[in-house]
Amino acid sequence: EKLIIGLASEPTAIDPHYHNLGPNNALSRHIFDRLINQDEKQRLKPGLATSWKPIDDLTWEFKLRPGVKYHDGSEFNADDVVCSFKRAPDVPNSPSSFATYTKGKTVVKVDNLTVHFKTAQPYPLMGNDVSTVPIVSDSAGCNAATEDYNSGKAAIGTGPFKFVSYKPGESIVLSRNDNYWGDKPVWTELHLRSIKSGPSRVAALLAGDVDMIAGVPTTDIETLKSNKKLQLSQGVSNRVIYLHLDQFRENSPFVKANGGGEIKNPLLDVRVRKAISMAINRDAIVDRVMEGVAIKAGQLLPEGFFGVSSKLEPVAYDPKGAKGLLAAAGYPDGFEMTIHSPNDRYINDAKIAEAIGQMLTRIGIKTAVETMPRSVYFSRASKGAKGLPEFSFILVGWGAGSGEASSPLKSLIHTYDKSKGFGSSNRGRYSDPAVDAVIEEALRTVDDAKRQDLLAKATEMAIENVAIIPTHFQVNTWAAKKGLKYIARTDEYTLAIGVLKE
Amino acid sequence: MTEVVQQDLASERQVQTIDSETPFKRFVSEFFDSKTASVALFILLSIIILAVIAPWITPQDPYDLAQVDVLDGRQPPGAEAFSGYTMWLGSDGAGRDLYSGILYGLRISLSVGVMSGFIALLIGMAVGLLAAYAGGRAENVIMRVVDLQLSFPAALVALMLIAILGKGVDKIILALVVAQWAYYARTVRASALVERNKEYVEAAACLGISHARIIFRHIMPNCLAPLIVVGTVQTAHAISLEATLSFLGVGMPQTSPSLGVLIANGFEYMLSGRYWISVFPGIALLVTVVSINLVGDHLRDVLNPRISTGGGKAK
Amino acid sequence: MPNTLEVSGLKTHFLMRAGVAKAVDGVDFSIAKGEVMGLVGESGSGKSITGFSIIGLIDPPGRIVEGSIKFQGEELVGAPEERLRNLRGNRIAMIFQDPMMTLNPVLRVDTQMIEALKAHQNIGKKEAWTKARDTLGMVGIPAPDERMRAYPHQLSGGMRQRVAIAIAFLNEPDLIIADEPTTALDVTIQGQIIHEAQNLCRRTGASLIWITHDLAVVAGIADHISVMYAGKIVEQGNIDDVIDRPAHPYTVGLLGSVPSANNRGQRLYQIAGMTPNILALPKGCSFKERCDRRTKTCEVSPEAVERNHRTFRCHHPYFEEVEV
Amino acid sequence: MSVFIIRRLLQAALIVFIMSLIVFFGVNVIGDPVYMLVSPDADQADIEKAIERLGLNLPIYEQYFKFLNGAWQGDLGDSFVFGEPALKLILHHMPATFELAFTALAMAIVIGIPLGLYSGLYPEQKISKGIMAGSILGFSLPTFWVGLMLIMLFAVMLGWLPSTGRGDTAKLFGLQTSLFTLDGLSHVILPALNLALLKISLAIRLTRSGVREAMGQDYVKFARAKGLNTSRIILVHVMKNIMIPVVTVMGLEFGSLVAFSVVTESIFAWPGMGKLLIDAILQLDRPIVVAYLMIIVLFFVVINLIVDIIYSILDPRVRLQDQGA
Amino acid sequence: MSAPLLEIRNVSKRFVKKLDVAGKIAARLGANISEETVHAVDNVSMTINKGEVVGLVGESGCGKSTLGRVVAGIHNPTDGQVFFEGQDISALEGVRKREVTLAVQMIFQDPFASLNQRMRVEDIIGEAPVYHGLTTRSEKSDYVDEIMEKVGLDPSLKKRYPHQFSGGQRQRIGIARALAVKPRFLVCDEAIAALDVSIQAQVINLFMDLREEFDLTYLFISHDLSVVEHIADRVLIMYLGRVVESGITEEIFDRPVHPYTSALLAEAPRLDQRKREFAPIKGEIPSPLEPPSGCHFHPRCPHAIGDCSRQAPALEVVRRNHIAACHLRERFG
Ligand SMILES: Nc1ncnc2c1ncn2[C@@H]1O[C@H](COP(=O)(O)OP(=O)(O)OP(=O)(O)O)[C@@H](O)[C@H]1O
Ligand SMILES: Nc1ncnc2c1ncn2[C@@H]1O[C@H](COP(=O)(O)OP(=O)(O)OP(=O)(O)O)[C@@H](O)[C@H]1O
Ligand SMILES: [Mg+2]
Ligand SMILES: [Mg+2]
Repeated sequence: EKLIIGLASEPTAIDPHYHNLGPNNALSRHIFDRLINQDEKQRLKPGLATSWKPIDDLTWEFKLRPGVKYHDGSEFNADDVVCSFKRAPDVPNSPSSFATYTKGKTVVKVDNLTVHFKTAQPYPLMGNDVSTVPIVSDSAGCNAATEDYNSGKAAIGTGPFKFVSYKPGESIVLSRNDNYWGDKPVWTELHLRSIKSGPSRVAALLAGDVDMIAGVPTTDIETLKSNKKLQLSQGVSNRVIYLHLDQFRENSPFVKANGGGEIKNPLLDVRVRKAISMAINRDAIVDRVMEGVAIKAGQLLPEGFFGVSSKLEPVAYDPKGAKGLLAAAGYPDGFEMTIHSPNDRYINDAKIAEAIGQMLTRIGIKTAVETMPRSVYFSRASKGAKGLPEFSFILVGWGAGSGEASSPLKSLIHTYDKSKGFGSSNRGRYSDPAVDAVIEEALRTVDDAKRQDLLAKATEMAIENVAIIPTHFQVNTWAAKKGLKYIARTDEYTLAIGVLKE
Repeated sequence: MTEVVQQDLASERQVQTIDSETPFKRFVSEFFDSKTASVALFILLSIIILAVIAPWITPQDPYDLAQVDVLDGRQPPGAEAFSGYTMWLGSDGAGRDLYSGILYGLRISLSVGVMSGFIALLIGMAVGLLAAYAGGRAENVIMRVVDLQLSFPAALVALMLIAILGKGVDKIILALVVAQWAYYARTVRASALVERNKEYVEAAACLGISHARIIFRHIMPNCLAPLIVVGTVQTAHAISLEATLSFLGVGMPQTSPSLGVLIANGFEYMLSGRYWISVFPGIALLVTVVSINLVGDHLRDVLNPRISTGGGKAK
Repeated sequence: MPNTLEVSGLKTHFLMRAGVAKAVDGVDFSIAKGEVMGLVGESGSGKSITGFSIIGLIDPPGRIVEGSIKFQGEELVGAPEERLRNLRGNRIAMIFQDPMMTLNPVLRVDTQMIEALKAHQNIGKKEAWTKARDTLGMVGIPAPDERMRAYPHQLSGGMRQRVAIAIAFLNEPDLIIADEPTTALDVTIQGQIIHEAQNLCRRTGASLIWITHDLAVVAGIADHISVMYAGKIVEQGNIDDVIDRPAHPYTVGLLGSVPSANNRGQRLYQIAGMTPNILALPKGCSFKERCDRRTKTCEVSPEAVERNHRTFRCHHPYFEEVEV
Repeated sequence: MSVFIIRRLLQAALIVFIMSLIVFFGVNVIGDPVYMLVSPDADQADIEKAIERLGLNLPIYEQYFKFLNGAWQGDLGDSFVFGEPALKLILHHMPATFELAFTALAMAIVIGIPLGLYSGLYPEQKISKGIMAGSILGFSLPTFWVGLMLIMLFAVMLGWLPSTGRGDTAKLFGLQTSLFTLDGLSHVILPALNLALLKISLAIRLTRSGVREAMGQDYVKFARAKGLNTSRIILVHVMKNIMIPVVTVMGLEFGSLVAFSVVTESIFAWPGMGKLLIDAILQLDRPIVVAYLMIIVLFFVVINLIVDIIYSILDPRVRLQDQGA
Repeated sequence: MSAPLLEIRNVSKRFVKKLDVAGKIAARLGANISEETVHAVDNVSMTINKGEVVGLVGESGCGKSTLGRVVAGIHNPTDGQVFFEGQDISALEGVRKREVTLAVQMIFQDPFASLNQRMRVEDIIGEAPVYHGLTTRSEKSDYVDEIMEKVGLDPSLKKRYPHQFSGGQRQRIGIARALAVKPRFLVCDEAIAALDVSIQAQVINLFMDLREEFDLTYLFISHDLSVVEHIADRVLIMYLGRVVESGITEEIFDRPVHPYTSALLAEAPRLDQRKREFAPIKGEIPSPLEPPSGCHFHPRCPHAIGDCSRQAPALEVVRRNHIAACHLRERFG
């Protein structure tokens, strides 16, 4: 049976190690397996490994699944794992490698069905990291170039689908792997088409050209819901949309006194940050801008994820209180500020920025809104003219790829530290040694319960200090023909295995 | 070209009417001969006036974030806003009153179109006149540059430029100027070449009049007619182009939307039944562009029936 | 046998926004077989429109409003278009002024000739080609085979006009209307063209209307002359009569205006004023404002009078004084 | 002729060189692609490695020289995003765009010329006025807006034609084209129509003004004086003259069709060069942008050349021969 | 003897169409292309005395206008010199240069193209005098009135634009424009060719009147022999860039020597010749790009002998006030 899916973004290669990017990772999950799979809630489930456990402080042992066959008939074994972990971080020309997950780990083959992962320090997130690296075949894939994958020559995995054809920009055709070791997919033939323009994607579904689409624009959800021929699936994602504030410059480039003069950066004052958070009407954002399809955020990950604090609630909308705080901080008449935001990255990103601009202007912080394509935005936001983040107040999002709270804590909250690789996306340069210490301790703690507490504690401390201002969690929507049901995933991936017939 | 000139002679020789009107009066009376063009001009003028007085006739300043409330968002036509006024054309996703938004958007769209057209016209005219008058190597170099520019579609040039320059009215205008000046230059050069070879230029030279004066006082006024036509068409084109760029996400900023941005934003709502967000600005754009084109079309007939042929390889 | 052409009371008007342009306003003349008539007049006097009226090529806003044109006894005014088309280029042919413009620039000479033959004769392509080539030879074009394959722009002005003449003569018409065919050419070429046209007319017995503003040219070739002014023929008659003993003050003026050896260094006779605007002609005689013989009677439009072998429209003709 | 070709080639070389300079440095100004390409999980060291891998750590002029060196050997660099040679990617997307542009051009000619002819011959008729009004609309409507309307009407509401994408392709002369399969044709109609709209208007206007001018020419009058019937006058005398501007202008417009397909392709999810370009611009995939522009320049030069040659064939007055004025 | 008002010595004017880079490359690669040179005027000398009217006659393209432009200073000669009152004009500077520029004015053929459509008559006529300080801005109006009256135009029409005038009136405006800078020498390039017969007479008369009133000298270019015969004191006949015959008018018209002159005279239609047989000379004027060798006229000449195709005849005196360039001048002279 044939299934045609309209994707919102286009995979850029068949090579699973080439570009560590959402759409590519989603695609590679069809053809390739990982040692550990993430389920729809990003919980770790056995994949090509049947079990994994730390055998000492520095070694994890993985038992491999016996009897798994590649699409070309060859057998899966420990050699494939070793060579895959060698290839993944080092594909030529790759703009975004898997080194993030493989570094610091040595993979040792013990026997045909056992491998050891060794690290220099205790490493609790071994499972999460390993779950991101696709396994390719030693014989067909490890020495192949990206082009060989795209042409199909090397596109040989153990996954539920087999490669049929790839026309860049147009479509990817896969067929069912009838020898799959796990649950076999319902679909014998799978077409993945990318239709970037939201309305066009919806139109394609309405016209019956595709069976299912990902990334339903929020504006259309209401109408599609009332359409009898369609069925929607929704689920909260691991992505939090938040505001980063300049907390390291005495004079912030985009914060000005009323009338445009220089002032000492008010964002350094925690009362001002709190006021901003209180001025944001999260309900309005969710209801009006997101058309109800989002969840108010009070911390880094939505409920149910590992490392989430049960104590934190979204900050309540309180413009009066906000004004009071501003006055207390010495800004009774507010100041001027620019919010920068991408306009093609997150769901309704520019509109949210505009709404926030409106809300802040109302409590006296006259906020200009500047949106730009992500191509311009990210390099300026991360590294402006002087190698420092250029903006003062930005809207960004963070999806926790590992599915637990250390990911945002380490990248967004921890002090920017190039040598240790911490705070790489800390574009406000928030820095609190106390929080840093808790995060680092969590990252050394292999015990799950203890780690959960440490992560929650770090989150609470950061939110208390208004290191960042979370606004909401994205909710993703898929729409399909009646009779099809998609199991919504927190990682935002669109996977054909998740499409079920009712 | 010479044929055209000969024809001019032939046709003019027959019109031996000695009327006492000035060329301008004659032009005006001929222009208003066409009902469609008169109506179009009337509409266009009304649009311009509305755009100019927008701040005094709109309930909201859609560019002032303090006046725009997301809670007013996506209201259908006729709904009442929180601040009490009626949004006759509804509101967009950010809570902008569309009536106000359209009039303000018109201001931007028109000024982008007119400004870019005007600057491009000035540049193009100077370059074209210079090329035609100087001749020889200078002309060759200039015209190669013009060719280079023309060999790229305006849309592509503008797209690339804005990607490089970033957003903002000034940048859009700059991009549109770069995309358009060559059209003017070519037009001016073509007519200046014809004019330069006319005997009145020789007469002026014979009378010892300086080159600059010959170029600007004698040749230039005679090249204006086709320029005006190209100017109207290009202005309409610039307005459309700005809308298209906005659609592609590289146009005007989100918070000071031009018509194009309004349409592009509303575009997302097309399938959701909230037609007004995109349709009303769309109609405004359409009416503006159509009436400019109608006026330009008729100007073409009145000012110079022959440049419309696009003769030879002209576009 | 009827005259080849009899035109009487012909009025061709252009109805325009600014008024009615009476381009041709009551023209009568006739041409016998083999006769050459010169039609002279200044620019805008209606010569060309007379020619186009005869051949039936008046386009809106112009219209023949009155009068009759009898070609070999057949009435052409009001005749069905198909009939006119049959006559055009077949029995009546026309040659235009500007040889640059009359030939289609993108079609080869042979195409343009053969189509003229095929439009009127059931004739094979080969035969048509041969005939076309022979006709080219007849108008004095050297190496006609080669010229057949040429495009108009590859020919000089004189050559082009010869081709146009050849096309006009292809179907051996009975009447040829030549509308200033030599005005744009040099004297030596003009001589050549007149020479060819004269020869061919004589050979085929065709009648010829030669339209020009150059009296000297008409003097050289015509049997008859008609002088047009503001849409009317003000004087017509035998060539010698009219040129040697003009009756109408306008004719007198025209003849006096021509510079020549006889009046070297002297002031020329000059007609006062300028050629009139046919949209705003004065009442009565349209020449009266430029005429130094005008009297009260000129307020009434003069009828055509026939006297002394000629017809004229004037209340005060010159020859009366001379003769009386 | 040879002068002509040489002149064009010289021009092309110059333009390509200048373009490469502008684009190379221009794109560099926009921003650093790495920050958009890297996974958010990447830390500072990973980012630096990626920069190095893409060769972006070198000073920009060195990058440019490297690029020139490669370009000289036909290597325009590898796409940052796709990791494959930019040239290969563009060539891969080219047939789709060309087939779209061709279809649009054909539509413009097949629809535009007859309509223009009619309205030029009978300018006073109601139908002609309607045609002219339509052509003004065609000029004025923004392409993207029309595109969505077409989808709404023909795909969503009527369900007659598919909304997006390219249909089945078949091989012809070694090229994949969708013009010879039923499914492919049904896919190409809407986007091509969308793209053609402007050009139809243009064809109408060109033809009309050409007809109007030609009809007033002496050679038409002379043709009538020869006693030719109306159809021959129109089809041979008038049409042949009009074809000169129409064909040349339409030929040149083919270039702008290709360029304008950017908009249409993104609406109809048409897998062509335009979409590739706009994505590349949005992702700062500099090798693709540079390669695209260079190929387009080349393509324009070729089109210009072809148009000139056609022009000289159609109009015997223009000769591209080396000798003679 | 005082110097003639104007003298030109061995003046040549060539128009060269140069090859561009592409052309040069193609030529290198063996394409059959080269620069094209038009010898528009080829080694012409003449003198014009004060008060004289010199007629210049020849067929289209023979270089009449080019010569006229050289004289008027619009073109610089490729070779040779132009003297005004004995001074080489190329060597003049400053005030004197302007004086000479203004002293030689030109009247053009086309009464439409020669007037700037966008200027009022007043400005057309008054621009140069104001520009050169011959009058002031405030007195311009009177100045223009005066000149308009001189050329027979109603000064009350001075606010009008050229298109509101008839051809003859326009030509008068052109003449007024030239007269406004008080010239002493007028080059009239086919100045009456585009006018109707009755208007031609008016303008010719005007020229003759002005000549007397302002003591003007004319170079009168025309292809119409009867006009030249009527107005000129001396005549130059040109053929393909060269002067083939020149002399006082009666001489040339009554006793032409050069076969080309004879042919021209024979072809010119005259009122007193009725129903004549035209027996034209054969052929057409050759392309100035590749003029025939020797005597340019030899391919069309009914009397051509062997020498004619080999050697260009020089201008030699035939009689007093009459020179011709023909190998056979003895026979015809
Ligand atoms: N299509 C037309 N529309 C309006 N008026 C016209 C038209 N054609 C000719 N006329 C008018 O008819 C009059 C006679 O024109 P016609 O062409 O017959 O003059 P002509 O004697 O041939 O002049 P010429 O010597 O310039 O050729 C002119 O005054 C002209 O203005
Ligand atoms: N600016 C120019 N560039 C190139 N060639 C020119 C130029 N001006 C004139 N010529 C050429 O010089 C030759 C003489 O031209 P000129 O205008 O002097 O002839 P003419 O005798 O005035 O002809 P006509 O009687 O047609 O006015 C012609 O062959 C012409 O093509
Ligand atoms: Mg006529
Ligand atoms: Mg001349």
